[in-house]
Amino acid sequence: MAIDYQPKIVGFMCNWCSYAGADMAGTSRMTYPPNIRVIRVPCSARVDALFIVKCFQQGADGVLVSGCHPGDCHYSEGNYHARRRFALLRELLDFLGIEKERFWVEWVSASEGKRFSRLVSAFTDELSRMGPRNTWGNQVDTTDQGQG
Amino acid sequence: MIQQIKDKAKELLDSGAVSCVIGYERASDGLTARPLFVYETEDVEKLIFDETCTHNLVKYLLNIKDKPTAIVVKPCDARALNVLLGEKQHQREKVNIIGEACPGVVETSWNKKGDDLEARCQVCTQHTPPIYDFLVGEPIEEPSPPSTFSDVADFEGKSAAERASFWAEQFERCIRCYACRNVCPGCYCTECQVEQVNPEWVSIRLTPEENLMWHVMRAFHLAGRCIGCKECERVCPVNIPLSLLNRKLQQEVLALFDFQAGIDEDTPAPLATFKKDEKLGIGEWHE
Amino acid sequence: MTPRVYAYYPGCTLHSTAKEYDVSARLVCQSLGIELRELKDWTCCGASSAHSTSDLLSIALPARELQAAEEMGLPLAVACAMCFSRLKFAIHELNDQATLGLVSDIIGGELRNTIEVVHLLKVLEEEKEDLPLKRPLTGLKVACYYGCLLVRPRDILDFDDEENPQIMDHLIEALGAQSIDWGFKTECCGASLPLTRKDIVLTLSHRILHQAKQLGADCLAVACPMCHSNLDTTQREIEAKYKDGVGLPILYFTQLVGLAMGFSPKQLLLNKHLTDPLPMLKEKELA
Amino acid sequence: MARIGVFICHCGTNIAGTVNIAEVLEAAKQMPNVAFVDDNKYSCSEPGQASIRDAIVANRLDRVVIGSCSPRMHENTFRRTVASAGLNPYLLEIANLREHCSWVHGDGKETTDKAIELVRKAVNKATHYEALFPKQIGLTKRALVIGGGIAGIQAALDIANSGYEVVLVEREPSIGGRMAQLDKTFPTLDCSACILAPKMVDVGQHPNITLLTYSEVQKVTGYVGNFEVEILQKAKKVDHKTCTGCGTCWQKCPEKVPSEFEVEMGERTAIYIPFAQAVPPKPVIDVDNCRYTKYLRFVEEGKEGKKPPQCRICERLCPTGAIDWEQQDQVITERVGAIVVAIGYQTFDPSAYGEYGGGRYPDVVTGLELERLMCASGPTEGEVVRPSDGAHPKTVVFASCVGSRDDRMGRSYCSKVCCMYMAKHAIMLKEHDPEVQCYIFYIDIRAGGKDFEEFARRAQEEAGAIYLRGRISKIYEDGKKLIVCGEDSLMGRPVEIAADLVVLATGMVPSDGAAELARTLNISYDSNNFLIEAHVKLRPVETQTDGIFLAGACIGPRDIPESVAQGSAAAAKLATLFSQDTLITDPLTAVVDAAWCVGCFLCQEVCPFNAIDSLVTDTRTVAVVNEGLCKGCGLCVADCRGGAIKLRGFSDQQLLAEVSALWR
Repeated sequence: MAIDYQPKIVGFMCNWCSYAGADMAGTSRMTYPPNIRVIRVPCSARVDALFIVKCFQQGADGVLVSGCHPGDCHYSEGNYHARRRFALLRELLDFLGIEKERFWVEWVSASEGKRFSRLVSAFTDELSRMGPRNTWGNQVDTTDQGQG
Repeated sequence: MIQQIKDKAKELLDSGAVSCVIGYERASDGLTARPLFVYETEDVEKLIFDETCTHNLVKYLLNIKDKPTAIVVKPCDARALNVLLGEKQHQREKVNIIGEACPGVVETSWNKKGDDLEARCQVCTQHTPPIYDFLVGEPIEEPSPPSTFSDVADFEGKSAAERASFWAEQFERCIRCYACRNVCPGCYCTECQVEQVNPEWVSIRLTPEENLMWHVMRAFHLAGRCIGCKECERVCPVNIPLSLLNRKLQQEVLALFDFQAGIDEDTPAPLATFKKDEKLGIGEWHE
Repeated sequence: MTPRVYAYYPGCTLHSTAKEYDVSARLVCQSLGIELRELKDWTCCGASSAHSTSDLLSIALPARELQAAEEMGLPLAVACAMCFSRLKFAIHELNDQATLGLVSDIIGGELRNTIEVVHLLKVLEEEKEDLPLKRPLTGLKVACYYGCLLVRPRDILDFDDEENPQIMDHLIEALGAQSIDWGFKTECCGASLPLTRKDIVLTLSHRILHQAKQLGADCLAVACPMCHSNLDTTQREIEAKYKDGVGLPILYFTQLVGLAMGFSPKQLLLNKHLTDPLPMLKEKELA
Repeated sequence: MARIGVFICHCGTNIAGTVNIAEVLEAAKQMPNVAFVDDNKYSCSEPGQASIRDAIVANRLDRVVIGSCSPRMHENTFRRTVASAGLNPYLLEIANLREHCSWVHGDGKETTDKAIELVRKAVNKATHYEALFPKQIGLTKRALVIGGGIAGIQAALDIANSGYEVVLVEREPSIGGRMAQLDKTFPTLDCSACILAPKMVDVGQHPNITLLTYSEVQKVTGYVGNFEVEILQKAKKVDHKTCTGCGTCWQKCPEKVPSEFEVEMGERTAIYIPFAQAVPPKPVIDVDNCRYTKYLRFVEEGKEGKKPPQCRICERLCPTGAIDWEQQDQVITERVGAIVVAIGYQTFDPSAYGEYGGGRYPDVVTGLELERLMCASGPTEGEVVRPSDGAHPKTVVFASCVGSRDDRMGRSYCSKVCCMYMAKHAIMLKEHDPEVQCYIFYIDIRAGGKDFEEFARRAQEEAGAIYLRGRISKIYEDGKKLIVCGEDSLMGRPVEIAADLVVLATGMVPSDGAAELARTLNISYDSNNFLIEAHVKLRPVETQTDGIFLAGACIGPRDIPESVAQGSAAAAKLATLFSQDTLITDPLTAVVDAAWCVGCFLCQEVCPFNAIDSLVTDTRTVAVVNEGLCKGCGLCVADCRGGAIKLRGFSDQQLLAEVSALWR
């Protein structure tokens, strides 16, 4: 595989814990690879399973969903529901040829800037090691959803 | 046995308890079965039930929600009905369920009737409907459950790359006729997400990836709801092994949440509930 | 209804210093129609020494007994509290697959760790409703003394409350005797120290005997040979050392059951105790 | 076709240091729908905001994207900026170029590339933004306070004094709570009843306070500003309007039962007030024990055998004929705008401690029982005696951390007050009888509080209490004595003390029914059933549910001053809420498209806030969102198979737009 292969990562971060954790990583200047693009959502439970598939379909090599630690959900129960949803989706994706290692669901609290940066680094390393993901036949030409 | 159905249907129609009885009649090939809607008592005689009655009639019930209706169901169909009752799609009191104790149905196609039981019946562990108002035939002794997910296990034997290319090939063929959806008792949205343009989840481009998007959507929307009637696969004009996706999820739902769809109408669906202390292999990364 | 057949592990003491425990136990069980089949080729359970020298040894020794019981396919009944404790610990440790493998290699042959170990006290307590009493122990005040080994640690031995156990009390009450409520049921008697630190044994045993005497007990009921020897054999020294007349007969619960069921003191080897119970029993017209 | 303005902030060198702003601007120009791009040294500065404001007006921009610091930092600032230009504030999107990019990645091409992507992502999302308008909902300026202990009393008084009506619900026949049971309070040794009683009387007489004793909250519906509460008023069988509280009835009632207030160390009658200073000072009839109600039940159930006597003495003696046998339980419905939960605590039941006798020894008492024994109005009129034989104890041993800091009991937390009340007891016992010698087994002496350490010292130096560091291993009876065995871990040797009385310093546990009430209110509680505050440090008296506040020991172990402070704090929070005439709801909520809803009500099942109602249309029953309750988490949105629910500000379309903007 090419040395300069850079995995593409989408991150869905809940506004109250994980997005804040990412901010914390920033304020404490904890560097991590620039491969991740963070999409801000109110709660990990907001993330429809299909978003994940869409990301892969759009060419992502890995997707990271992150929310508050179990029990700390700002909406009290969201991450519990997310956990079930994504446990199933992970299996389904793997079944479709997207290895489990490409779809991480991890909890990061608002104070865990360090954890966030280490997590993203670890994920990026893992994906670099794995190389480009299996595609389902031809890559789609991605039209711009922006034309609303 | 058939007489039992006829008598019951007659009784229900005459008494005015129901306005329609949904059942099976002999198809015009004289060999297979097709759905029958009985409104008039004289049509009762057309009713049949045998190993050719493969269709899941529950789907039709969705079109006659308001009027009291009787329906002939096999155990698997009854499970679908349970799911729909749980999802408030029917009022129990408006549905009169004629349950069939069912030893299994055989492979059929136009003018053809196989000798072997359909694959789903070979692994079936429920031969008496979990719900009914009137049971036709004697309750059938349940056989000890065989390992029902060998097909899934076999497929998981393949490498990820093989799995991906397998589905790529399959979905290459998909023409998005949506027969799989239209036949599925679990699919009843007023406007299916796949056809929504705003947002456009799936483009109409017939690429394997877009098709896959659709099939994942279908499978996942049925997660914890699919009762494994395999109608989707039966009706697929290009023979995509669709139920494999459903069965994978069925297996996981059973393994992770110890849940089977349609066993009763009260147990909350696995994605509608949770356990605080379950781990599910999620959130286990440590530095 | 408790099982009527058990594999039986007497352990070393019941073949020597605690013969009366063994004899009375067998007598009582036999006449209740409970069959005790002694393990073939049994060895020491490791007692108080093995676990202080080698963890593995302390598991392997009792594992042999468990294996023997597995071969007989019977639950294993034990009379000695020490053996009971060691066996329970072994079972606990063997729940770890690695340990199980290791130990089976050491003792040779298959070991599945499927055996349930029960103490005779529990076996008889479950019979308490229908004991054929010929000579109810009316008027006899018994201090039930459980010792440590039977109850601690609770989560492994899973026998009875470690602070205020009740099983023996219930059994004794069922015999028509009165069990006194006291706080020393599970106090240490000095355990294996009589040879090395006699002073400690005297102190601890004295406290126990003193309390029992204070509360007007006529005798102590025990379920552990070691407790028995500590409490029975030290009484003269204690009385000398503390100028405190604590003399109390120390009887095995099996002997009391036997007595109530009408066996003679001779049959129950009541004469084997250093503190002779007969005068007290005669006075109570129980012998 | 949208006209989007993109503004990139240098944030001094914080962003510009590693991100090539010029390149980002160039790229932004090429992005779809972008009509204007500009940069600022500091966008959040007044001039920065002004230039954005002017640009919006000058270029007729209808969407704004700002590449700057985290939206968690300045989203509200920039929303105001946008609004000041006459644009709807929700037409703003922020690209997080600082925390998520310039600060965490080195100086290099990939950092600038990422910045560009983040901007494109924002632009794409903004394209799908629509104007949102906050809703105004009315609010009922009445408060409900649950629990009439000191915290609830304080809250009720403060709210009432700030001019709002309060409904105070207490499940016992009188307010006062635990504090009323205490003899003295540490560290000042004030008489507890003496400082509490006046407040109780104020509550009873306050024109703004409706006091509902002998009542429990049953059901709560609605949302902040508009709660509807069902309160079960248990039958008192006494008409409190006509009753004068003269006391004849409870003096003459022949039926004696153990008094809950006296921790069953004293008796009360079947018609009773729990204690002398009770508020209201009017009795209730305990129908489980009253002879006449027993008789009525007996007849009703048509039992065989001897009938209980038809006593009715209270009825005959009552000068105002206030006894009302017809009175039944009734449900009262109150509309309130906010709720204060102050349901307090109860003491740990030590019977689980077998080594302390598990409740078998009469002379092993709890701290609360000792309070009653020491109290002049208690069952012994303040004479400290042994429950077993009435003798005066000379040697008293205390066991600390009973049901606290003990994982065996599933209680790992510190109950906070025990160390101090043991010191108090030691001092008081010495005052009662100079011959008393106290021994206190402790793990640590936790005296963190004003004058607390001094007080604990006083117990040792003046009252001569002997502190032994270690746990008690066993207590047993030896004749009239209780032998206490323990370890003095500082001396490193076992100790035995022959005591006359042993006092177990039992810890604080949540009141019975705390979890049930929490579920009724839909607020969260921890594994110990203590209620959980919105933020343990910054929002200590609020909950995650708007309009519901907490105070006192129901949150966790608290002493009296803390509980009072929290009562006032909750009242202040509530008054702040009531100072508005209408409530502005965040428009970022879920909304159901009835046309697409199939009415499966999965959303209703999963919603943590009961925010989904059902709406019966001409043909179908569909889901509808109660925007007062919806917190905008989006759980239902993701679970809706039909895509019928949309989350404003985070719609499927908007998020998909973000995804599809990546890696172009």
